Amino acid sequence: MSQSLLPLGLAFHATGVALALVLRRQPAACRWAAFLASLGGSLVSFVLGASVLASGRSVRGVLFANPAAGMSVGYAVDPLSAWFLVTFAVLAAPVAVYSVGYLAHAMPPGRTAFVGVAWNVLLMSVETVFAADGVLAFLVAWELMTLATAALVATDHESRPSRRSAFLYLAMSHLGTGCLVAAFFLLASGSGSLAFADLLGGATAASSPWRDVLFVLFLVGFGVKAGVVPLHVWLPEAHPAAPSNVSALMSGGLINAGLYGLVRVGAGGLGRPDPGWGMGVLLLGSVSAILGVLYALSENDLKRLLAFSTIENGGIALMGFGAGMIGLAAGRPELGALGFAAGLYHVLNHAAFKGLLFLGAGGVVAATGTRKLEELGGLAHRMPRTAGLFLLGSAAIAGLPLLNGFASEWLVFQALLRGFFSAERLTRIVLPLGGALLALTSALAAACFVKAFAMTFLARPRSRAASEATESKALLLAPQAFLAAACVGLGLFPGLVVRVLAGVAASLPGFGPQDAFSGGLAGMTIGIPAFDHLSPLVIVPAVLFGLGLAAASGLVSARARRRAPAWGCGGELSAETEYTATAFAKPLVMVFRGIYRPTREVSRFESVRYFTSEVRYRSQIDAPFELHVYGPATRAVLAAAGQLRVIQAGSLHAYLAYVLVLGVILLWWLGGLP
Amino acid sequence: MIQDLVILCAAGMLVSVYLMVGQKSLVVAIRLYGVQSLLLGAVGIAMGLAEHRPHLYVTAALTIALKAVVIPWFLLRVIDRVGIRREIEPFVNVPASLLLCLGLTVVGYRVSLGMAGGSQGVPHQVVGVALSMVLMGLFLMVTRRKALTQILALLTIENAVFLVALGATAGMPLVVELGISFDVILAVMVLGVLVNRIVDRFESMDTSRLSNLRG
Amino acid sequence: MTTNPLPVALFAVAQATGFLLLAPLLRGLIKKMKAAFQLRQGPRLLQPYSDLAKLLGKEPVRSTTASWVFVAGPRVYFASAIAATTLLPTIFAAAPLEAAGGILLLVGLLALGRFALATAALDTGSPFGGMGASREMTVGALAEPALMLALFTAGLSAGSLNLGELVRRTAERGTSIHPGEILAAAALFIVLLAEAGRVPVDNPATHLELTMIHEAMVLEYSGADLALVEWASAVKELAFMTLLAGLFFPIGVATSLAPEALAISALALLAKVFALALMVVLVESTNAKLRFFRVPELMAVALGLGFLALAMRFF
Amino acid sequence: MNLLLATLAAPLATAGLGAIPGPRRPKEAVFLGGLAATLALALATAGRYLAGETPLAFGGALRVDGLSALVLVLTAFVGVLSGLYSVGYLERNERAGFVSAKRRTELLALVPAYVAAMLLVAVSNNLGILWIAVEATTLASVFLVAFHNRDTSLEAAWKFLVLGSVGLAFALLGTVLLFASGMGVLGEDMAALDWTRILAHAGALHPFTVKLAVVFLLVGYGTKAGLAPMHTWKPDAYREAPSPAGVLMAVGMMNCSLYALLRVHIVSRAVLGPEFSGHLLLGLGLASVLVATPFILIQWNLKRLLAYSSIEHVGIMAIGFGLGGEAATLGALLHMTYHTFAKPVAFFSAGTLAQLHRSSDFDAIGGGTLGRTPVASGLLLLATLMVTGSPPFGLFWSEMTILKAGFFGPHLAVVAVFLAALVVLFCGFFYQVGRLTLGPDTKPAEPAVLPERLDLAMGTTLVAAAIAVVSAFYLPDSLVALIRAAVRVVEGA
Repeated sequence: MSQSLLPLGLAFHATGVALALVLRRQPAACRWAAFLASLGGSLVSFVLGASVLASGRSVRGVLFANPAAGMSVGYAVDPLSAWFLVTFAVLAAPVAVYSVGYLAHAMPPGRTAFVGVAWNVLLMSVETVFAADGVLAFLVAWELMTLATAALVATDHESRPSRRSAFLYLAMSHLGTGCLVAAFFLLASGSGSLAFADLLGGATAASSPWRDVLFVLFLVGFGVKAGVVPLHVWLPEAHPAAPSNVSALMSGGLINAGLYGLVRVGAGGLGRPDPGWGMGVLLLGSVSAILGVLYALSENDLKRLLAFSTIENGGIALMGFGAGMIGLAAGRPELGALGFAAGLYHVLNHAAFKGLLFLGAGGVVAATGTRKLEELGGLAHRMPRTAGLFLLGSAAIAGLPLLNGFASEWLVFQALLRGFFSAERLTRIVLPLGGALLALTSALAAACFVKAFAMTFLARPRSRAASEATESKALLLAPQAFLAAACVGLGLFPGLVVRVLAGVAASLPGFGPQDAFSGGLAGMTIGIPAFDHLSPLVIVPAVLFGLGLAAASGLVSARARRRAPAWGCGGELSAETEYTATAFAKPLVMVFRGIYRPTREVSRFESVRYFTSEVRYRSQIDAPFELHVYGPATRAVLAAAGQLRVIQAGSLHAYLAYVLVLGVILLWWLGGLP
Repeated sequence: MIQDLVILCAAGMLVSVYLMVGQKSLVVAIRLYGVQSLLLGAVGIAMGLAEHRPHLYVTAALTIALKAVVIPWFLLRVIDRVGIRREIEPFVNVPASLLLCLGLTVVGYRVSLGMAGGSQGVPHQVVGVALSMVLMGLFLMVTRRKALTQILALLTIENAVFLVALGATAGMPLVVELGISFDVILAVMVLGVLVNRIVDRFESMDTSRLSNLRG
Repeated sequence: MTTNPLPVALFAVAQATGFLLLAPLLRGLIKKMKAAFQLRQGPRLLQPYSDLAKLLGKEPVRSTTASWVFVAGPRVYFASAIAATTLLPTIFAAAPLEAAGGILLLVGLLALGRFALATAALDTGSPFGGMGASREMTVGALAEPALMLALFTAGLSAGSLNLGELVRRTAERGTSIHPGEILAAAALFIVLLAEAGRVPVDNPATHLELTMIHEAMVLEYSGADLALVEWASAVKELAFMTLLAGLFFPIGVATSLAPEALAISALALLAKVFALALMVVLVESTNAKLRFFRVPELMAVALGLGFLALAMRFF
Repeated sequence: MNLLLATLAAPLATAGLGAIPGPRRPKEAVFLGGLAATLALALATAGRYLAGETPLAFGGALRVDGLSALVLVLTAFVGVLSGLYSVGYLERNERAGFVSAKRRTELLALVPAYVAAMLLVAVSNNLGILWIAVEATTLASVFLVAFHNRDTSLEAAWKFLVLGSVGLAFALLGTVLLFASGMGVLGEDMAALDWTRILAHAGALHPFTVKLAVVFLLVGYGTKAGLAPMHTWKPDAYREAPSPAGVLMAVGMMNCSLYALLRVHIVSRAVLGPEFSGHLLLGLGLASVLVATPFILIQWNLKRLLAYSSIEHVGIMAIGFGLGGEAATLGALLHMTYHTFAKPVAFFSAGTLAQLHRSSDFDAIGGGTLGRTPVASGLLLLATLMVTGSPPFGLFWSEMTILKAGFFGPHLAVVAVFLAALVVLFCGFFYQVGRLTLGPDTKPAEPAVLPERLDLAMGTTLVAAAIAVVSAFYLPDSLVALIRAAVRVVEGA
């Protein structure tokens, strides 16, 4: 029965494609058909993943074959794949429901069918990526995923940013895919087999002379999709450009494809990793986390802010993986398991809260028509439910206790600190430092999301649109509620998640069952004897007790009846006098100006000498990698191409000369003496 | 003794190409091509005598009739019609061209040394001459501007090929040769037609002006 | 530690209440000592209690622009402080709710409080609230890594990140005079100053809004709301001092429930907290408040100390 | 009558009838009927081969083995597509009001003639006949390049003819030298130039002479195939030739020249071992892919873009053959097949855009065509996906097969460069097509732009697209059998 699950799920999506095409003339019907089909597909893949996680036994089969090339596309769902399938389904299912409501008023009816088709193709390919059992199946799905995503990003192709970011995404992805093709075939040239079972079992690469090259190729190939700095440039462009439902899926679901690959190769897939690899991944993770959150903090476009925070969370997961690889390299599989479990847990949590936040943002954008924080504000009055859910999401992503963000970051901390006991001198100092960086990251994330939430929902509306916004429909709110519930549940019962993860970790090559961590309903415990443990349920009563006391204070005090305008130092407070998003981030921007390198210009206008009548202030932070790496590179390539134009300058004589030169060269190369 | 005759004619053809490179008058160039074709015919006859292959006479006759008479006549007519008689400044001036052609001859001969050794080895002079003629013909096409010169150069290359066919292999199968010659004539006709069209259109036979298609 | 829920609950409630009752006293004590340093009479020791009582009695007036977030802020802040206290070992070498988690959970709860208050502060639409929130988050963001490094040093040297376990182990090992841990303690002390809004980071006594951080953030609060905020802040300060004392100077901590042992450790704790309060007073009276953009440098010092501590302890 | 001769006679007869001026409908009927008959006969011939016999004619001068059968079928297939599109193309021109009966006669005569010549290439077992046939294709196509009789068409035709003739002269020299290398063993009769005989006496040929011959043959036929650096005529010719002729050049002619190259390759490996011609092909192929890359990045004309894409693809196939070995050869032949299916879609949709905008220059067409001509633009995007080797379309599979074989083989550096070039090419192609089709409609409802309608040409494009898409998932067993047979021929197994 479980053999037929994956084909069944894909069949659902295929049906979605077909129905979307058939019903393209009736947008409403088309919406429902396409996205209910995708919902069905997600549910099926969830069941598949859950069953594999429960039983611990892999499910395999064949999807389709190209007889001419003698190539076939098969699938094998092992616990790791299952974990990612479940993660993806948890996000994709609610987003599908959301899409039905969202497209209704956010998408021109003519494009509904297109979105429905591309969406289902995308889900199909992503699920295949996680389930692929060999290089070719993987590459096909990987490419389809890229193309479908690019198509969705370019949905609104009349706007230049969408086109540009779609192309940027395509180009970067193909850079990555190129690396992957090279890596896979190089790896396969050793064993001759293209099945992951043979390739990524660890043995093949262990004997390969290209080990380090392979790892770097894989790191680049998967890193592009995972949005690892400095390969992230496409992400903050593409994610906001797409429709919000797609953004949610991209941020919460698609970067997981890259992370999935990194786990496959990092967790023993290429044999026991070198310590250097682990260090490198940890370093990349930290850099991505810090830079991601810093740029998110300085961002005033709600969706771009969320996109940058995606880079941050990918980085946090990578820190976990890096710690795991270091542990594995040190010959301590239990520590490796801890690191990878932490990263995987965070991937799941990120899917939940980032999905929630993007859906909320989508509701806000749909209601106000703007993404600029400076034009929002005051929505807590107009959209209370959205506000509440968004606040919960913000708290979760900021890693605050009782929510899932805290649980997985806690586990990452454990991975970093436990690794400390095992490894040699260098790692003894590097790992806790990683811990400090993680602390900085989550603190900055808290600041960032205070800004994101408050500037969007609190105080006075800063624009007409914001003051006239209306609450989202139930069809949009229900999925957010679901994801919010997931955030709470995953935060309150980490023990259960960790128990599943122990199974996943044990299934990875080079691991096997270990007792680095254990979990139950009560909570999770690290190390023997208990190095540390976390059971949020225990602290809940304390918090409730505190809240109770606070409420009780209301009994003794006079009831709050009066409302008065806030004190404006004698002046009248208005939307103009509010603290702006830019101002909120200013102190941290100043503190980290070494990284931001903001360009600021203050221009004073003096009506009378010594009397400034007006001050204009402009501050701008431009993306360093685009500015200093990719921009010049692109220009150089195009310039070179332009130079080569002379080859084809239209002169027949030149063309003939090529032939003459070639002939002379070849004849000379032939030599004369036999 | 006949071998020497063959080699002599081959050398003569080589000289004719050098003369083509060495001057600019189109009429002279055409005449030189005629002479060259005559020598080629002579090679054919000589080989026919040597190897007792009657069909070589046919080939030779055909060669002389077509290449020494018909084609030159046709080309001269084109010139008269167009009214252009001299090659304007070539891309490489004459002395330099001659030096480069010497180099090309060296290349050709160097390669042809490989032939001599083989058990069924063929006289490498003939191949050497042919290869140098091919390269020099191509060189002419590269450096000369007039469409007509390029046609002549092309025909020179064709002659070089036939020189190998006659002098080194004592003739290809007759059917093939007939087919080939027929194709060559057709090619020349088509080229001529195109030249006429080009001249009508551009009032010039200078192909270096045909450079609007770039990139 | 016991696992039977009832005693645990009682223990927790008792400890939380203890913190709630003693926290204002610490405030009063510090004010009094400061006054003494400045050769002033100063308010009486129990003044904070009366202040709280007065505030609790008053009706809170709220901004017209404020939403439910504004109301929720102080309450969550208060609750998180209460919850934090239950994770600390005080006079007995175990924390009431140490089953919940350790250092990381403690830091998380404090972060939760900060998050709630900063968010709420932005709800009034008053620029001061925004300014305060922004600065609070900035300082908090910079303080957290230093705090972590300091706590890691203690935790890793003891081999557990769980406060109860940690204190027990340090207690049976006896106080270490390892320079690494002294540096860590110093780092933690600086963080304490920042978290408690003390000079040189912040000035609790100022009335010039532009220089405020914490005070600016809560400027719009009044009545019971304000009371909750003030009380929670006091609890937080006391909690930090207890933590500092418990982690690095576990002298006299009772490892058994014997009454005399408890008495001794209670006295010891009081002495330690008093000493810390004295240090705070010394710092406050001998330093001027730093310009806000100099604060990061101070935090960098703390971070450096923490890192150095770790390095010295384990490299 | 001999089936093989019938296969060749059918298009010739069609050409002859096409040359006779006459009323439009019957002419077109004859034209399409003739090409359809050609395809049917070609399929029959291939069927004969699969049935186990080897169709011969003229005492073995014409001979059909696996490779010939494959190329024969593919060429006839393209012939039919091109024929259908030609009729639609003329219809459109009439709608636009610029076409003369003379032009129609010219097209209806030249297309089948061209097809006939290509079929002759595919079945010739004799070096000399091969050369004559290739020359014939050149002469037939020259007038197709000059079809529009614009200044630029004359220029393109002239370059095409001169470069082609030089190439053919080289090929002829190579042929003669190959013949010379076998003096005495091959004999003097017609059959002396048959592959079969040459291969039979491979051991007795003079190696150095063969080397010399192979060099000239590869350069010569490489010119016709458009391998760099002899590719220079391609962009000009493709831009000027009408789309139906363009597709014949881009697919049919390319397959036929590759066929010639392969025959040479086979002889060379029989005499000299696989390295010599293999490395030459590898070098020329890599050069072609690398040359195509920058020009796709900076391209300004839609049809030239396609030309560079076909330079890229011929390079890919050359690399595949050059790498050698079962897998790589299979990949290359598969690539040839799928390219034959995919390229027409690109050419036809591009041709429609060009015809509706009366130019194939990007500036003239302007951006956002998806708004003006949704069907053609959509098909162009689809074709782009296919041509750039995106899954699940066929060329992805063949490219993967070649890459796999390459990474498994000794030429890692070459394959790495090749892969990098493929990535850049993909981006470049998508950039160009993207800026053409996507974006706001820059010239909405401009009178100069003809309205898009579902005419014959568009129908043909749709059919071609359907075939291309289906072929990715399902190839008829007989075709697969042909491909495998061709692999056996090339691998000499």
